[in-house]
Amino acid sequence: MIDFIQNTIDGVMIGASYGLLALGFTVIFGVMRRLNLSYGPTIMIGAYFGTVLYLHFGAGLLAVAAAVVVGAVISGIYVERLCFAPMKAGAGIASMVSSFAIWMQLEQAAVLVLPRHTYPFPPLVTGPALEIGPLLVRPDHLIMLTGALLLAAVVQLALYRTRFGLGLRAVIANPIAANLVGVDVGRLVVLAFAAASAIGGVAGFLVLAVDQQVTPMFGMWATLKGLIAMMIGGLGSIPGALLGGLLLGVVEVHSHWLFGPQVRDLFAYFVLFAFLVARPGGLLGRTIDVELSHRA
Amino acid sequence: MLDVSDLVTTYGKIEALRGVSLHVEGGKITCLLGPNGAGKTTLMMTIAGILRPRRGSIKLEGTELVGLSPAKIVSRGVALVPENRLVFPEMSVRENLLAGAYQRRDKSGIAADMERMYARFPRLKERREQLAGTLSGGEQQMLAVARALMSRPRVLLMDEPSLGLAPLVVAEIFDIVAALNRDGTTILLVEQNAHMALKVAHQFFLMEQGRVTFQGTPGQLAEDEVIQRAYLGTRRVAG
Amino acid sequence: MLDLQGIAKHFGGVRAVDGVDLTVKRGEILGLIGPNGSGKSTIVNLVSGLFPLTSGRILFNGDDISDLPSHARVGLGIARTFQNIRLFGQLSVWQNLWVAQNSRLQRQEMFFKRWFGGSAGVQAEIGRTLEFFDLAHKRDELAANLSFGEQRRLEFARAISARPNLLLLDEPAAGMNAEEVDQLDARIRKMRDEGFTVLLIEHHVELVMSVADRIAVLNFGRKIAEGPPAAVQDDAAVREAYLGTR
Amino acid sequence: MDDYLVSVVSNIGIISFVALSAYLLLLTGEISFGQQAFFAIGAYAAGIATAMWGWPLPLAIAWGAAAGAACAVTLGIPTLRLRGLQFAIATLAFAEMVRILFELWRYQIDIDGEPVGPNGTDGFRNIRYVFDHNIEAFDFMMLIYAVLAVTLGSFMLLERSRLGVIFRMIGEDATLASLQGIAVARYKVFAAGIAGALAAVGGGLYAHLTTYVEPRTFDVMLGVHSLAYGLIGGLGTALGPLLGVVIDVGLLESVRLFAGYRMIIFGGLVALLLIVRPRGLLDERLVHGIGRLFRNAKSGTTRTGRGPP
Repeated sequence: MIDFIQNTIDGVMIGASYGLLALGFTVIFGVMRRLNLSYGPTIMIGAYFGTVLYLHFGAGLLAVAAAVVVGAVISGIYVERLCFAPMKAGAGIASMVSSFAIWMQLEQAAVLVLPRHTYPFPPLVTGPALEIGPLLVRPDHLIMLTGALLLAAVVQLALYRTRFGLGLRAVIANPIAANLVGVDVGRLVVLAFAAASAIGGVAGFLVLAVDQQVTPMFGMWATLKGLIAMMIGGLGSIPGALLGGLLLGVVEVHSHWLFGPQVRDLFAYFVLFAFLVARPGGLLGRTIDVELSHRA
Repeated sequence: MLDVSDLVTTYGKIEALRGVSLHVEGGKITCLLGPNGAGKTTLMMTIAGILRPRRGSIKLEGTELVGLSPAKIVSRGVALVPENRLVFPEMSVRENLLAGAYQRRDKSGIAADMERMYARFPRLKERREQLAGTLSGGEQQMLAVARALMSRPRVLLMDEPSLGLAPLVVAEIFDIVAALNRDGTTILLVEQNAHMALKVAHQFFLMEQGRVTFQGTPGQLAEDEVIQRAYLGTRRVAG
Repeated sequence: MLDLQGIAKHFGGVRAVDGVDLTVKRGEILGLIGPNGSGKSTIVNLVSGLFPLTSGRILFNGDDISDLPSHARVGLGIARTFQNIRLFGQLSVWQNLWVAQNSRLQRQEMFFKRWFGGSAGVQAEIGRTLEFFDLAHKRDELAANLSFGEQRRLEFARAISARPNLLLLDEPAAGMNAEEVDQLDARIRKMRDEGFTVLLIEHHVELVMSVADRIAVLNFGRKIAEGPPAAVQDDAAVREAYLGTR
Repeated sequence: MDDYLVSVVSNIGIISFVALSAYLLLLTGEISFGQQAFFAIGAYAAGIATAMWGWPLPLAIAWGAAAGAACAVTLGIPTLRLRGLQFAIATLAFAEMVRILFELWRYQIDIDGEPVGPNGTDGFRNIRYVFDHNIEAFDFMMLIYAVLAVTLGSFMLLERSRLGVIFRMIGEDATLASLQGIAVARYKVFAAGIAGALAAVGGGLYAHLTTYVEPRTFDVMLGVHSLAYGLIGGLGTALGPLLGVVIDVGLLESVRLFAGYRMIIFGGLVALLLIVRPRGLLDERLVHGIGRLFRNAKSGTTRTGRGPP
């Protein structure tokens, strides 16, 4: 029983980071209705910005965090300009494949800058786990969870309480109507991309500072985890993204504990598959028409 | 006020507007009648900047609007109440109105205008925190009008405000149109409901297959004649 | 031939079609008119099976087809065109017709002929259809490359290729100029002479008045009048529908 | 030909099968991130057949293809009603499950004192059919290309046939296709089955080319690449995905100049290409235009309109 509670707690902690990744995905997806495969790799580029500062210039934790976010935003905008902005309506699949090509590009760029497979990343906090009765909670996990909840709250507030959020929701609801009330849709899409990358940057920083190491594979990992969490939680729903992440985390930790790492991943994909077949809209989302088909 | 001259807009392969010219007088209600597919909605979307014309010009008090983004056109003072209303269904009534004022930065002015809208549309006030998608058709139409007014337009374009509404609600909408005009708003109105439209309009245009085929004042043609020309065909069948 | 019995379609709270009875007799051209939003296109979508009915029944030659999927209705001989042209733009004119042309002739074809190019009979029939619609010279062109008028004709030709018992035309004159409308008028008349049954939805009232045997008028999802063109034209309720309420 | 060239050319041939498999689904309007699963199934099934059951190679490949098709149809029935992104992610989840199951799967028998068969993450080693039968690398390459040629020929026939036209119709507008009397769902499952078989044939050949397979070879990267090949090379003809593979694996692999920068250049080029040609190099319009040139050259300027295009 204690194990079960402990695992659930750990799952929630890890799930928080998945939820964060899904949050950024959801923002891009909601606005564009297109899939950005290089979402993870742009975060990875941000992480490499931070790692270079840390390794070569001895930057502190905050400076590294800022560098990760800035790097993710810059590469995120690069992806938007190259893979999304120039694509006509109906070319959603070209955007997706193009974002995949840029993924390959970003991964190789990272390897050129730092050629070894792994590099150390500065730890969030060092120190023993907190003991709460019979349960153990890692302090960095706690920070990650707090960060995820805070950031989700900030995103939710920004969407529902600011002019930017108002415009964004207008675009999500109906781009033409948004145009008609005076929203500059093109500009807003770039801003949304930048915001999503910033969210991803924070998520990436927290995850890496807990893992204390960075590899070029982080890009693929982030894309996959974010995508799975988003699909489980429901397309286009902010609370759904977070919930999907948490569910994924809990499922993973429990199945890892019971059956080992390989079966953990098997379970994660099975949950995803089962959700897609039985409830394509995910936990909280609805079935949204995604512009991936290639009608001319 | 608003001068459209020789406007040509193509929609894919369809030439939807084949050289449309018309003049909307300031402070008046101008009405556009014609069968489906005549190009009325295309004209409205072109004026609002959603569609780009092949050629021709649209001038608002002498300033060219062609080539401006829809957002710029809104800030110049042209607002469109689109066909089928297109309210933001997942936003509250209040948020829809706020979105209407998206180009404006004067917080106190926006707040004052919100109150004015609530005064004019009491039912919107009652439902201010309700999601727009849950409103009835008539309420959504009022919201769409109010949302457009929030940008303080000099010219209000309305595309078929009576579409799909029950007769009583249609009468209500037209009362609003007339009232807005009395307060000094210039209105260009596209309508199917010719009777209502001719009752409020100061001048009207008939459109057919992308062209203006008639223009005049409501007294000029008998109502029956308008209907005959616009919808039932001029060629009388035998028998 | 086609019997609509109290059919209704509600979208959320909107009653697009609200209890309509309508019969299309074999060999006639029935015109369906009415103000914008009165439910005409919805009826075509219901008959061709794109939406499920909210209530009512659709009988075709006496059989209830209300629950058949759309491809099965095509098999029974119901073909249609679209208000906004829908073609397979990346396929050639010929290919657009070939698959649509799935009727009697092809069912008799041998496997190889059926799947590779069709027999001489099928080829000849497609050729005749193309001639009739003045498209023979565009046979190998991609549909997307055709002009607007040609695309409208191709859509019409494709519907005819299925040799339908019932043809649903959804605003075939939309976007056409006067000359093209006259040609369309002549084609529809010719088809009646060949024995096609047609349900014609059209805003171009001159066209409807000219070709239809009978006309039904819809307003707010309900049928408000039905009869020969001249009677409908003079019907007070019809004028009122177009005029709107006082 | 030197050994390196033979191996690169053989690889191009094998990857082409997965690319064609993804392309076939693209034709019907479906985006699959999971064709690598059938590649894996084909590789394991054919490998087991020759190395453990002693079957001859052609029979083993056919058996692998059948297994791939059966799995693809089984997957297709629940998933093909999903739309766009949901279908794509469902196939991805399926493929990853298949990969992990192969990582967990152990099925070994003793042959000449050595254990042979799938061994979890260590993979399946000693698929020695090619060695045992003294088949030269060059000859095996020719075998790959013979099978590929037959496949391509079938694709060419398909493109001209009613079935190919139906596939493209479904891909362009499934609703409209159903209004031509086409039972869309059935054709989609059928296409998924053929696509599964195709990928599995590639997998069977791959297992015998490399003599061993590891589950991690069949990860998402392979799936997304296979999808991208069709879009890069063009969706107008089955030569499109092949061109995509040749450009990626062939050209960039062999030009050593790009070492270290290959993906930077390739990725950028692909992104730019897709802006200009969102349906790839050999898209429908280009293919149609070329086809017309040929027809005109053959029949002169006055065509009478006989025979299929």
